[in-house]
Amino acid sequence: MKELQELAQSVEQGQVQKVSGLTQQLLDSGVSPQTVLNDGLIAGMTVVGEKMRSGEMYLPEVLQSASAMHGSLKILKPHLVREGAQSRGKIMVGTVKGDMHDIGKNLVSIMLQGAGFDIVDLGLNVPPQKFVEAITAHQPAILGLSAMLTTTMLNMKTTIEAINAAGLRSNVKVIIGGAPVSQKFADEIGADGYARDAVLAVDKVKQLLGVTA
Amino acid sequence: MKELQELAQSVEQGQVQKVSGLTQQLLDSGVSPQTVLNDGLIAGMTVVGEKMRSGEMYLPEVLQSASAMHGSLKILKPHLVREGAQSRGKIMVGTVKGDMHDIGKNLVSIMLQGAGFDIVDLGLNVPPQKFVEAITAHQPAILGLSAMLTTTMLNMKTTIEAINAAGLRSNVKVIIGGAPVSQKFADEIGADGYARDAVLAVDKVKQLLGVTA
Amino acid sequence: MSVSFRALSVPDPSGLMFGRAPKPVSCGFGLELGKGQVYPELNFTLPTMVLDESNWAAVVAHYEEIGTSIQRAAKRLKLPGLMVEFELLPPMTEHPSWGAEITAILHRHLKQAHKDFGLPCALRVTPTDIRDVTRPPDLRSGKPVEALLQSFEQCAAAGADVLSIESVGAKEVHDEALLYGDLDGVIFALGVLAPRDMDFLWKKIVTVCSSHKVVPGADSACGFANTAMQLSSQGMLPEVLAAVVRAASAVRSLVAYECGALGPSKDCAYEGPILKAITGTPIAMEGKSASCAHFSPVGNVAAAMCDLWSNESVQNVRLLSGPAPEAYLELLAYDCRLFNQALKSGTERAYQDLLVESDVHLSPQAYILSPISTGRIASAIVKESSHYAMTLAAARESVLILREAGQKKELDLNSREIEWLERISRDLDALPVDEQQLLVSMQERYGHLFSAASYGL
Amino acid sequence: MSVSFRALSVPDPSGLMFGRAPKPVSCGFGLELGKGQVYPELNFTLPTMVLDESNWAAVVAHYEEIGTSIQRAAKRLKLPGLMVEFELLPPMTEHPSWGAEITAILHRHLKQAHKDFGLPCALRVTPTDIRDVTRPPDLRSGKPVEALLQSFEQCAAAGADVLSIESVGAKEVHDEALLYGDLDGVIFALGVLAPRDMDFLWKKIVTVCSSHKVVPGADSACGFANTAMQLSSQGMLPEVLAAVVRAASAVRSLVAYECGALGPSKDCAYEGPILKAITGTPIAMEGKSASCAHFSPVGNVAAAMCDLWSNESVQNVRLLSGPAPEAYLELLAYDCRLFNQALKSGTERAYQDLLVESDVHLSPQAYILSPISTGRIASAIVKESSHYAMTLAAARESVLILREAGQKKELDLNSREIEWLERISRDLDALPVDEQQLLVSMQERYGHLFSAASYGL
Ligand code: B12
Ligand code: B12
Ligand code: SF4
Ligand code: SF4
Ligand SMILES: [Zn+2]
Ligand SMILES: [Zn+2]
Ligand SMILES: [Zn+2]
Repeated sequence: MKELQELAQSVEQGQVQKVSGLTQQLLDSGVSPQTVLNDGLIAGMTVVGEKMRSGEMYLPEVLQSASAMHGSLKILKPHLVREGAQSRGKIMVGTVKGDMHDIGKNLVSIMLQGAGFDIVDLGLNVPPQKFVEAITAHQPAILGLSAMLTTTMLNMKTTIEAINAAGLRSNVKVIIGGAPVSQKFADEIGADGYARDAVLAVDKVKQLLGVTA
Repeated sequence: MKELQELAQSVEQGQVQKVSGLTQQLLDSGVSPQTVLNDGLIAGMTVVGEKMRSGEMYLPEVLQSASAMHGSLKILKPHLVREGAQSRGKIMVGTVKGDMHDIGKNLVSIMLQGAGFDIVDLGLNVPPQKFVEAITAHQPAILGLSAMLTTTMLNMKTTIEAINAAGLRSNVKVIIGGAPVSQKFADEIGADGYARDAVLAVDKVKQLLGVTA
Repeated sequence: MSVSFRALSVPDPSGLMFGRAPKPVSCGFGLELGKGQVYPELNFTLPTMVLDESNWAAVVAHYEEIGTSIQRAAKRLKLPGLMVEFELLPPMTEHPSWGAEITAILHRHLKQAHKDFGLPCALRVTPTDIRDVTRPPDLRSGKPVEALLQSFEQCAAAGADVLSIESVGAKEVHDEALLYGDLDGVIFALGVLAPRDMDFLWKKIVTVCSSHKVVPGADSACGFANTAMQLSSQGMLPEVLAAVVRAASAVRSLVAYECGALGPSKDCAYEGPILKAITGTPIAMEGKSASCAHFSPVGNVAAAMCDLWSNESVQNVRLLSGPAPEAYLELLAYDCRLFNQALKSGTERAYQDLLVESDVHLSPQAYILSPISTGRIASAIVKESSHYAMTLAAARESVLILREAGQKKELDLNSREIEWLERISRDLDALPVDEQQLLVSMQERYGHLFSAASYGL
Repeated sequence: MSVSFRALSVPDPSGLMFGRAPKPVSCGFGLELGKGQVYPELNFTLPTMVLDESNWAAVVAHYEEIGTSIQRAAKRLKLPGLMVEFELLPPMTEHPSWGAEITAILHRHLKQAHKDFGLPCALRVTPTDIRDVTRPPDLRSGKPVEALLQSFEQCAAAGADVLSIESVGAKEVHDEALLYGDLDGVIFALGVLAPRDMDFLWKKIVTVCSSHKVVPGADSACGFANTAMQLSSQGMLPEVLAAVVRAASAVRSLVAYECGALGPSKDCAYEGPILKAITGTPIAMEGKSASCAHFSPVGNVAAAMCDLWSNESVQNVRLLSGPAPEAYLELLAYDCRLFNQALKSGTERAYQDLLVESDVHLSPQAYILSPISTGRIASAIVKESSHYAMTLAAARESVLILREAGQKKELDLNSREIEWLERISRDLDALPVDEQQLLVSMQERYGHLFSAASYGL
């Protein structure tokens, strides 16, 4: 559909006004909110993700696209709720205890939101117990842990152990990231996945949740 | 005793003829072979070890001293055996499977001999089973394993496991060395000690056997 | 503001040379910086491990091993001089006695080397700025601030010869502004907020230094400009933005000197050459030598004016040759031999040209680090008198430099970079002359991120 | 002996320059060596891990990761060209298909980089000389010999662009002789035994190369001269001995060229400059860039005449910046920019002087690597016509060079080094003119270590 393509393109170009306008227009013309979301917004953000990976788009441009998407989501949300549309999944993220690096984690959040996931961000310097409590409260499908220091990366292990001890490990998949960690480390501490960067993080989340597009 | 000091000094200077001559002279004058060994030869080689550590003696000079010592030992041995003198201990050394580096291991042997220990050298590229058989045959107090490759150092672990499996682990202490290994690695694989170089290897062996001088 | 810099200490860029600084620094065991020689500054950190009380013996063992290998390598390499930097990890600052304990260990090793073979050497100690554990950070009061000041005190007492920090005031705003490519926010953070925090913090550091007869080194805009450099090297930000942020960040780092810092600057402060041009003090730099710690487009040019040459940081892991810190010390030592041979044989200008020319045409971030660019940016800064105006001037000058370079085809900028350069230029031009005016709009946009009280506002 | 070198290809030492070789080599995807540019040669190996069938997937994953990071870094660094060396580990040679599989992986990554952004590049593959698993080694027959030749075949078929080896014939004697500081044994190993094995082995390698249109690279005297260098850097051997061994070892390495090798020489073959002077072919060298693999006293001077600049080897471990091979590629890339900028701006002589002068006065091993020393040793070699006489001449010339350097105070030799130099000189002078005469006495002393049949004796 031409209008949906235009919407996707406007998301890609980060045109906040135009995206909101088109969203309203599409809803008014009877297109389902789910279709607007999938074939307009998420389609646009998928291209954004690819362009970021290939180096054709810089972060401020990506964030501009994300803003445009958010504007549209504000309009869509009530309709989606009304129709009982399902979220693609809830992801919780946080930087582990002792670690004050959050730029990487923030990027991961943004890209996941762009891909249509709901995000709960616990911030940085998050102790294991706080992760445990938040899992109970928010029931995320996936928990993403970030660490940038060789001396805090082991707190990822501690966090997973705390989740285990609380009997919650089977409720939530855990993925990890950050400069010093690796797939090997993920295997060692019993995480379910690792991703090198924010774009690959989206792929990994989709893979774990069995989302295909 | 002046002659013993002279013997020690001649060992240090690597004077093969003189050392043999002095040995004979001392024995003839009624000095016990044990005393000649300890206060002459080993005393001399201890200085050699220190000078090697401090960089005052080069290896060819050390080997020259070792030759001098060997000449003397040839004379002393029958006397020592006759008196039932005890060896300071038997040490077995070898480079692990897959590894063809033996210079380091050879140096360790030489310095240990200089310190008065008996050496059984299994050579290089030694499979775990061969170590096990040789332990049974020779009953060494200590086994020294050498490895220089990051891909063969794990054969030290395999070797220790084989010794364990053969029920011999409590009979022999295991020390390890070689460029890629470390105290940490020694701890990980359950070795009893590690030494950075040949001089420290002697210290480590003495420490493990409770030899004080 | 105690001292204010109204003229360049090195007015002619041709006077900007590695190994020479108009205001040399003496420190530690007879180490003289800026007096005609370049020395290695060795950095290191812990490998992957738990850093807490339960594991403290293992932590100590690492620093002992590092100390031993420094002694060994310094002798083998016949080093003419050495700076060692101990950068604390956060828990070592939270527990000031921990940092002091490691300081004492490293001090002991250097003392031994000086005694055994006369090595001129010194120890730089850099506590972690832990004041941002809460969001918005409370930069002027509370436990972290107290611990940080205690850490300076105790490390000074334990044997530090130079104290430094990489302070983070205003980073909470800058991070966000950077990601959005918002120049208003970037300049506000660097020119309005950060200098206020620098002034607060550095007066305290200089006081500690005076009472312990320790050299107040300097600060690094790492959390600002290196973050931008990293993001650009990952393709997330345009290189021209990272270059402009670098230039603009020099002003907040300069505030340390206004408060009494004497240098040497921090290795990761690539704004160092600008600081050298203005203050005349020796600088530490790092480039290809720091590829163990981060990749950069300024591997050679970064060396052009250095007085210390550093590897930034490497874990104490074992390489095939030996401990990684020892391997990096060897690398630094050979690089320093080249600087010093050039100085000795009078070919330093030719060698500097090689270092500069080999990089500057390949990257805007490298281009603005040349002696000429450095001189221009430094001049633009000293012409102004408020930190805000200085910051804006530095940013604008760097835009001009890059634009001219593009026009002269000295720099190959692709169309996206050119677009961004013009966008940055427009944004900078639109900024108000009056910083109060900016404050109002920024409080609206970023007010939730920072506490005005932290900046005495 | 097929070709014999009776005159120098570069007669005047001032013609010995990095980046330029009279007989350039083209290989792989358009990589041209010796034609006016120096390129990085990246080396890497596995971290601590089991290397066998059960763990093969993990082995492959490492080389895939390395290949990916090479592509990424080559692009980021705008490399003008790249050589990658894959040095097999012993089990990969014992199982020739294993080495071939990794060769194919690396070949694929280079092909991709060439396709995506036009990187001129090539892959050097170096099987392990596994012929010495038995003692005394059987160098001419048996399973290891067959596996080794198979390894060359299969790697050539799988995408190697250059084949090399670090062969070990005569090492079984040389190791022992070296430890005892026995010059008779050293010269016998290097001048009598080793050339015979080189001749045997390299004729076979050149045949494999011809049939696969692969460049026959060269051999390295690593097992001889680098062992001596390591031992001397640990304080176990005098430096002058290591220097003399280096000079003498050039002859056995030259035999590869007599058999048809075309270069580039091996990075760890510090005898490379002598080979370049004689044969005119491009050489690979390593110095400070290889401090990850071994420490050396020749960190800068080693670069003076190189055409490829290498890091020797680093485990694929993660540093703070990224994978260690990527960090080292960055380092090499910046060093190469300096060479190339110097060549471009016509200041290569001045830069070479810095590289040479900064090292040569501090170590005999560095001193004999200067262009002038190189020229003298190379001249001494080509004046003789038997390998034995050539080896002896090289050793004697290096003694003369060092003695003169000491007398001119260009080199600060301590008394122990001077004593050793004179001892070496006397021992060399006492060697017979006739190699048969030496053979008899050596068979007596070292006969138990080597098999005469392995050398066709
Ligand atoms: C910016 C930065 C800072 C800033 C942080 C700002 C902030 N708000 O985050 C400041 C200045 C505050 C800082 C402070 C410190 N830092 Co810092 N910092 C960096 C730097 C330069 C860049 C990090 C960054 O933002 N990169 C950009 C983002 C986009 O990349 P990223 O974080 O890797 O994230 C990507 C992926 O990793 C992945 N990812 C990240 N998280 C997650 C999570 C999941 C679930 C998944 C799937 C993926 C994923 O996706 C992201 C996007 O693609 C790095 C250098 C480096 N080489 O990484 C050092 C670095 C991490 N810091 C280092 C150090 C030492 C420190 C300090 C201790 C310095 C000191 N002594 O004061 C303090 C520690 C503070 C603390 N308690 O944590 C060292 C760590 C060394 C070590 N021992 O481990 C580094 C490596 C620098 C170095 N080379 O030495 N730092
Ligand atoms: C000489 C040498 C060789 C010689 C070996 C000659 C011989 N007979 O030993 C030759 C040329 C044959 C050789 C071959 C190879 N080598 Co090699 N070799 C070296 C070198 C340069 C020096 C080793 C040496 O003799 N050092 C001198 C001695 C005195 O020191 P040491 O061995 O460390 O021993 C001391 C201590 O470690 C300790 N110690 C040693 N053993 C023990 C045991 C005990 C019980 C104790 C307590 C202490 C102890 O005390 C010793 C005396 O102080 C090293 C470089 C390096 N940095 O070490 C590479 C090195 C070990 N080799 C290496 C490689 C890659 C190889 C080859 C695979 C090359 C190839 N592709 O063909 C082959 C492998 C052959 C095989 N299957 O093992 C790499 C290993 C890399 C890796 N992945 O692990 C190294 C590190 C070189 C490098 N920088 O890349 N090598
Ligand atoms: S330069 Fe590197 S270590 Fe220093 S603070 Fe910045 S990121 Fe951290
Ligand atoms: S240079 Fe290094 S890697 Fe090459 S064979 Fe010699 S020791 Fe081994
Ligand atoms: Zn920094
Ligand atoms: Zn630093
Ligand atoms: Zn090599």
